[in-house]
Amino acid sequence: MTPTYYLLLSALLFTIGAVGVLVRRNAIVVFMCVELMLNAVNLTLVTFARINGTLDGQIMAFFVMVVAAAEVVVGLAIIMSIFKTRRSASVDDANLLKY
Amino acid sequence: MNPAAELLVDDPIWLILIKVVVIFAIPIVITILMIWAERRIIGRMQQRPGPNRAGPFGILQSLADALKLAFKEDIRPSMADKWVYFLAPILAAIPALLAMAVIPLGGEVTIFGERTVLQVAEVPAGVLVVLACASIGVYGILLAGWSSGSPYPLLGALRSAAQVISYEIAMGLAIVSVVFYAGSLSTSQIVEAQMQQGWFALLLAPAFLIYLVSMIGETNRAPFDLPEAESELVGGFHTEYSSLKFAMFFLAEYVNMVTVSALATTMFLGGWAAPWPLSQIGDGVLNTGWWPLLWFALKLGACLFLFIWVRAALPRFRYDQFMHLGWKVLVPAALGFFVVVAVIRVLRESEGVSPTHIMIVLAVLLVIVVAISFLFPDRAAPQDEGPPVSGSGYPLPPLDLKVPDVPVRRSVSATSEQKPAGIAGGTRRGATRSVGKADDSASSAPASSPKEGGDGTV
Amino acid sequence: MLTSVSVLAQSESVESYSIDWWAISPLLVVFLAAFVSVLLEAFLPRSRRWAAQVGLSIGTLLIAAFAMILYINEDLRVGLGLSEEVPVDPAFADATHQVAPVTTFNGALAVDDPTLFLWGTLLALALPSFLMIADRSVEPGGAFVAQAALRPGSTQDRAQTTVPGMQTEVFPLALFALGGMMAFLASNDLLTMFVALEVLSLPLYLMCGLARRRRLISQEAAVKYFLLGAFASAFFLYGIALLYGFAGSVQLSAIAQATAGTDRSETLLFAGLGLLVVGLLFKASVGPFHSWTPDVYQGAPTPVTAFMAACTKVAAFGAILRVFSVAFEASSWEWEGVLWAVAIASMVIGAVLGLTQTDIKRMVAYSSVAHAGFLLVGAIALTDDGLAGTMFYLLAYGFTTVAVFGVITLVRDSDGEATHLSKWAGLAKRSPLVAAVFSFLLLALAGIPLTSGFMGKLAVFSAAVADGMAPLVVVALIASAVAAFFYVRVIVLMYFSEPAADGPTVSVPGAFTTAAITLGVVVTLLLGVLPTLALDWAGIGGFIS
Amino acid sequence: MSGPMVLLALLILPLVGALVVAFLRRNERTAKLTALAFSLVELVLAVLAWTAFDPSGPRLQLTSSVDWIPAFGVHFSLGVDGIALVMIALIAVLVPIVIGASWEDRLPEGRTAAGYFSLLLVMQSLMVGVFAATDVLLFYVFFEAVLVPMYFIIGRFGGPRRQYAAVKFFLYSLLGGLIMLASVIGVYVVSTEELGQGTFDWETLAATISDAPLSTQIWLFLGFFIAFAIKAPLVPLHTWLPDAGAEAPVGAGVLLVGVLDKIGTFGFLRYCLPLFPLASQELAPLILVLAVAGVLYGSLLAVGQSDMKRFVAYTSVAHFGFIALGIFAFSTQAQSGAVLYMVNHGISTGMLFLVVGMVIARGGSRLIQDYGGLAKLTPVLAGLFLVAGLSSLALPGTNSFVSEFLVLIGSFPREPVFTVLAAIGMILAALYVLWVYQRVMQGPLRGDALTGLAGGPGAAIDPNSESLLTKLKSKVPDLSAREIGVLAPLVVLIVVLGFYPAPVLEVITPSVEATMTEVGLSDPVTGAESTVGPATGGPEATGQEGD
Amino acid sequence: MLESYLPLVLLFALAALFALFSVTAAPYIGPRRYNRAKLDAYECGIEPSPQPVVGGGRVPVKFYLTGMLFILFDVEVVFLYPYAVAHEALGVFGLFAVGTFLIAVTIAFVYEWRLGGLDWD
Repeated sequence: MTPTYYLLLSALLFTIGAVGVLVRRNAIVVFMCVELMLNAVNLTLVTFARINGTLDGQIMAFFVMVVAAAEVVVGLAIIMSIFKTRRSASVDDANLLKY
Repeated sequence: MNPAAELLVDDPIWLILIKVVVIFAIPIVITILMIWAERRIIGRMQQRPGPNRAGPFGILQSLADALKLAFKEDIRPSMADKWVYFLAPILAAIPALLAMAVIPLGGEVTIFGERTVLQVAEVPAGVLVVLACASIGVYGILLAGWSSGSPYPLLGALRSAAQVISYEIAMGLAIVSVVFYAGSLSTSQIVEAQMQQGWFALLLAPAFLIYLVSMIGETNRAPFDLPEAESELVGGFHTEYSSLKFAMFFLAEYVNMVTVSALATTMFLGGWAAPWPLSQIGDGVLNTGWWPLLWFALKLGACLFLFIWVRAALPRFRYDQFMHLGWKVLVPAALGFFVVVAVIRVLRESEGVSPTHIMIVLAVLLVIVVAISFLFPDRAAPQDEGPPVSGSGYPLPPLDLKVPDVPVRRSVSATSEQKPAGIAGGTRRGATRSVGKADDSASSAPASSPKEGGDGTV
Repeated sequence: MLTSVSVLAQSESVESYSIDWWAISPLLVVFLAAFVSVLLEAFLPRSRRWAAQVGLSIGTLLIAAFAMILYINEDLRVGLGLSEEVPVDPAFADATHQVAPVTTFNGALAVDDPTLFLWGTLLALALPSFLMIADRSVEPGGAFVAQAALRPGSTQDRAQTTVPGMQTEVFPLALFALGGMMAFLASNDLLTMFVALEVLSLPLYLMCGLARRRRLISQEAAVKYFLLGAFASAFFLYGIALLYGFAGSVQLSAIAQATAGTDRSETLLFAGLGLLVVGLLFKASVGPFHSWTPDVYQGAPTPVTAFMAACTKVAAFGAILRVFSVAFEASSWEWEGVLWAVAIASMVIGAVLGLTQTDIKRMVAYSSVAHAGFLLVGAIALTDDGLAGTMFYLLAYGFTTVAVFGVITLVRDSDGEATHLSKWAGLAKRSPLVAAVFSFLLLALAGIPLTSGFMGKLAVFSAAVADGMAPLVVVALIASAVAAFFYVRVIVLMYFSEPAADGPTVSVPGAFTTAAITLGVVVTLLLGVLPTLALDWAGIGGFIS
Repeated sequence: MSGPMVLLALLILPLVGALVVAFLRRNERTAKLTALAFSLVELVLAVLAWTAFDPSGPRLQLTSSVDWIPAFGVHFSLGVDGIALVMIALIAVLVPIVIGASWEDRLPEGRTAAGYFSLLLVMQSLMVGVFAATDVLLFYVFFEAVLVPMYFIIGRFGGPRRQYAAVKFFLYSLLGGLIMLASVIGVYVVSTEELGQGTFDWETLAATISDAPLSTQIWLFLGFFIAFAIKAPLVPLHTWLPDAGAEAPVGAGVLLVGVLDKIGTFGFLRYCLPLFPLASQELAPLILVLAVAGVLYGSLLAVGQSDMKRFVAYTSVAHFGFIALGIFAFSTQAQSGAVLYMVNHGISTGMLFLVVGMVIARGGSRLIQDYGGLAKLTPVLAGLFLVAGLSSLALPGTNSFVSEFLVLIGSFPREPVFTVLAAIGMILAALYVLWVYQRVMQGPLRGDALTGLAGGPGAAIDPNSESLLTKLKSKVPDLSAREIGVLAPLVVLIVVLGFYPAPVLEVITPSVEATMTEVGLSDPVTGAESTVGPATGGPEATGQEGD
Repeated sequence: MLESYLPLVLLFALAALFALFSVTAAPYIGPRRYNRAKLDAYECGIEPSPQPVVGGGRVPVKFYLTGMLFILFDVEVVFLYPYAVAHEALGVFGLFAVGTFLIAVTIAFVYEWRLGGLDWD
């Protein structure tokens, strides 16, 4: 099982996440897609750490986890606050700001 | 790579399979015994016989209950989310059963001429595996409540999820100091460490106490069994479940008890090692061969007995008290204890080097901060200015419910009015819990569906 | 994991960390203050928080600046007996460097001349921004909501537009953001850069949602900013991962060496570089990655907008400069073309879409996109002049834009700021002074001589031309001519057209906002007439790798 | 007062004046008087500068320089050659006249004369700066900065369509300026490559850039040229001038047409030719085409105009054609003529503008057909109108004649075709000037403006009825003492320069010859003295002008 | 390294089979006498509340708050484990670093506490 497969998998996950962000409309779902992207990156990092035989990748994965957690907290807070006011978390409903 | 792992890697596949099956069976058997034991013991504590019909001492009672449960009607409420509702019990059961795998039940033995250790899997991060399983179990609970499509389960699920994760923090922090002393995350290494340094239960007594409390909270057991708080939430997250689906949750709950007890044994009570005076006999002959299994079983039993004992002894907490305990007592205490341990330990290792004072200042600072936070009243800063903030905006059930004292003269009629509700509550408790929480009366009640619980009378 | 960490412990000589405390003292001061202000939030009664927080924030800026001066000026430090005499590194004994550039925290942070300059810029820009954030005179109780938890539109919410209190959490948030920015542009490896990026972003996300008026728009801005920002940082992160795979390390210098060598996979390099740059450009609100800018600028409370517009740009471009010139100089000829396109796109988008705006904050937002394009022109000229020019431009632009938003806070009508352009008609009649100040600032943005804007453009463009990017510069100049149109349009509105009957009132600013605007205007003028000082400082030295 | 100080004073004084006046907005009268006083002092200073200037001296005199932005080698350096000197003098002369002329302008409501005059003074200072700067970047700074006050003057004090005009003017000039900025930077970069250390100093650059390769020169040249061509409206970049000129208040209009546009032609002489000799020779034909086109097109449109202010604007488009022709014909006479033309055009067209303004002030309409037979009512005005008109059609004996003659004579040997074509412009000039005069001043009283004043409907009036005359005489007064006093100096100048241009020429010629040598061409006609005697300051000036 | 996880995989398979079997089997071995009342959501006998809880159901903010707190502290713990394992190697510096980290977390915790984030009304 060569590490390349892990890279491919993570790339795939990342793409799925990215596409999800672009096509999904529910803020929470979009947000989860972002998290998916972050975790895909984690996979990449760890794989590269294995390939390069260094540990930085794994350490970085830790940091990414922290950051992801912090992002979850902030993001949920914001999304909840807007959800509270307008019963829907759909990005389309957030349309007060227009060009 | 520690010796246990070395021995384990060259296990032949048949041995692995045997071990797997055994380790799968053990918790289930223990569960069945545990239920019976629990009912008996509590019965005794409450001056009543407890189940004593089925088999000698009614030892087959819970087996019978289990069988009966299998033949109950399986209901999926119309508002439920089909697949999640179906998946939740599985999600709850699997991790529970998985966790035991990393617990070392004993030292090195020879099975059919194959040298190995009484442990299914030795992974570098064994402790984390247990914790991971515990947290994955939360998904089962949460999804069960959510998918039931009914308010009580949802609220119950939220509560139990909240409580599990809250106590997981404290538990994790308690474990950290153990890991700090053992210098390893592998369960067998921790046992080894205890054989050198002595039981961590004594060495790290505060951590042990914190662990015990959070262990009970983690498994939603009395006095922390708020999710199933009958009087408030009916059956909690599995209100809508019945039959084998319900059995899965039930099993998961008890297996979790077994697991956390086993973890407690492993991490604080010296694992499979013989207790102190015995360990000296014949320079540790009792730590070899199949003996350890016995010690392990004893210690495990002790932990499980604690569960029962506490349940019988203590009244249920109020939810806010419970959270208060978890977040404002256990977590800070565990954190502070870890800091103290760390500072002392490192100080001891690095013989009084220059930055010592830095660390002391640091620790002091931390302690001060924590202390300050204790000094201040636990209420939020008074909302003197600014408009009043309503709560979460969700109709929480009043937590400090005071039953209005009824006028003396019409008391009879009053009680008669209140009775149906009371009975409904009581028997419904029996209904879902007919597999035998405390009251025997309900054990005979048809435990099929919640709806029938109402008229399942004594 | 167990094995990994213990191996790490043995592999790296952990004990051999030596931290140059003086070098990072400004950073430490800011972060320390952030923590302290969190504690203030926790322990002070609501009534006393505002004063304490303001004092703390402003004081922090001053102390941090002083710490930096102490670091730069060793003699002073020794003179004050704060540190003993240290032998001057002969390599940097010459006058060109104020202090020897150092990397500390095991090479995680690089404190060199650009870092110092940009730190100074950040602190200087943070001062007016904080003053505006703290101001409670223009909007009674400050521009921030009293209880962010209240649901907009609810009775309590309507009640709270009048109550004096404000959500003082803004101050710790702002301090954290500032610290993140400082760390961001100083970070010498990509991991630190990423963490710093988040540290500066997350507080900003929250601050965007705290407006006292028009809370729906504000919250919406916060959500958009957050979602897009998280998206961008994910890209940034994936870029880091790929570069790590390419170079086997995230140290910028290591990446530079790797790019110099040819034996590695180009795909990883360019994929990684691309994703990384996307993340960076997003933060700098450049070109096609600007989509969040107008919404967020419009929705966020104006002081926060000022803070973002000025400081975030500084931080982002500081990082861009560092990454390009330290890590990817060797491969510059491969990506420069793309960045040309990006710069052009940015300038065109900013200038053209700016024409169509009817909301003044959106207009400024688009102008900031255009300016980001100009900055990028300087940034891709990987010469010392380019570096100096870009940094000077950042300084100049920052002060101007802060002052612009400061003026915007003043023009109000019954429901908060009157940001619609039509409301600004004939402002000169209502208050000639504000109109004059604002048109001066607009002219500065347009780059008319004798304003800092012109000097910035001159510095950047001359560097670009010297680096053989004449066509790009011509495009830039035409773009700025187009952009000038909408600045001029506002001036026309204010001066030449008759005021509307129900026009906005120009509220008299309190000391804070006045100070902020004055500072901005004075600096804009000063840098326009006597840019020498700043230019020389910016030109002292380059990055260390 | 030492030379450099004079220039600095010329630069600073109006600014101070502007500040003072701006603060005096409370009471109009003192404000106006202060403004006038300051402008007169400025005039005195200009005279001082003139006397301090030695025609036989080095090319740039009264120089002074301090470091401004060492990082870019920018100096705040001032200095004048003959051309710049006469332009500054022209400014100094015109501004007080303009102030006097707009003494009683009817400004749009809510605008104060104080604001107007202070802006005028600011503009004066900046224009002085433009001509006095010897550092390219400094020049550019003034060049751009002078837009701002003019923009505000047009936009705030102008006619009905002032917004449109102001924005158009601003954007045209700004675009040109930015293109020029590209070239300025380019020049800087080239100098960096040539000298190692970049500089903006004009003399150094003139020495450096002129040997740059042709292609480089052409690009840089175009940058400058476009900017200047917009300023000195060459067809087809002239379209902003009629609007701006028509909408601007009369006084500002005078400065706009009389001085501001000269910046363009001045730029040709000062920057395009010396810095990029090769390019300018290369592109000369093209420019000449534009110039001649300008002459004819301007004249024709002037003939067709119905709006008097636009009419004046178009005449100056034509005149600028002549100037450009003179400059790019590359002969000493032609260029001296061109420079002289710049001065004269400032004077005559300025006067024409003022007179037209006075007519409009009386009739309240800018349209030609609204007037007629005005001479009957206001003989003096009519007379002065005629003088101004004749001067601008270059009647022998008026100042313009000398310059136009010089231009044509000088450019004929090199560019016969263009010269002849341009000569047609002279005839057209006679046509449009006289025709307008005839329509407005001569003939029976008619035109809505007047009859409107008279109160009766236009057709029903008997042209020769004494009643109408008497009625109108009260309504349409002849020139007041102030107006005559304003116009008098201009008339004097027209006549004096018409017969005795020598003093100006002898200041101009050396610089022009220097320019020629920098371009590296010699006069086709040998001996500059063949036409104009006084122009023989030349050889030694050229001798000293070793570059 | 990875093969030491093999038993875990096997056990997982076993457990999954068991759970899956019993859950799927349940409907078939039990009786099936459904009626509307049974299939309703159980609310102590009263009519089920009209708005379906699944999906659009709103839950008290406190639970979100707890969830966020959990995430933060779990991450904290995650950082403590590696340190706990490797503290000998990391020595004083490690302690110092972890101390800084803990102080940061504690400050946040105190803030949360003081603002009543940990109170259940």
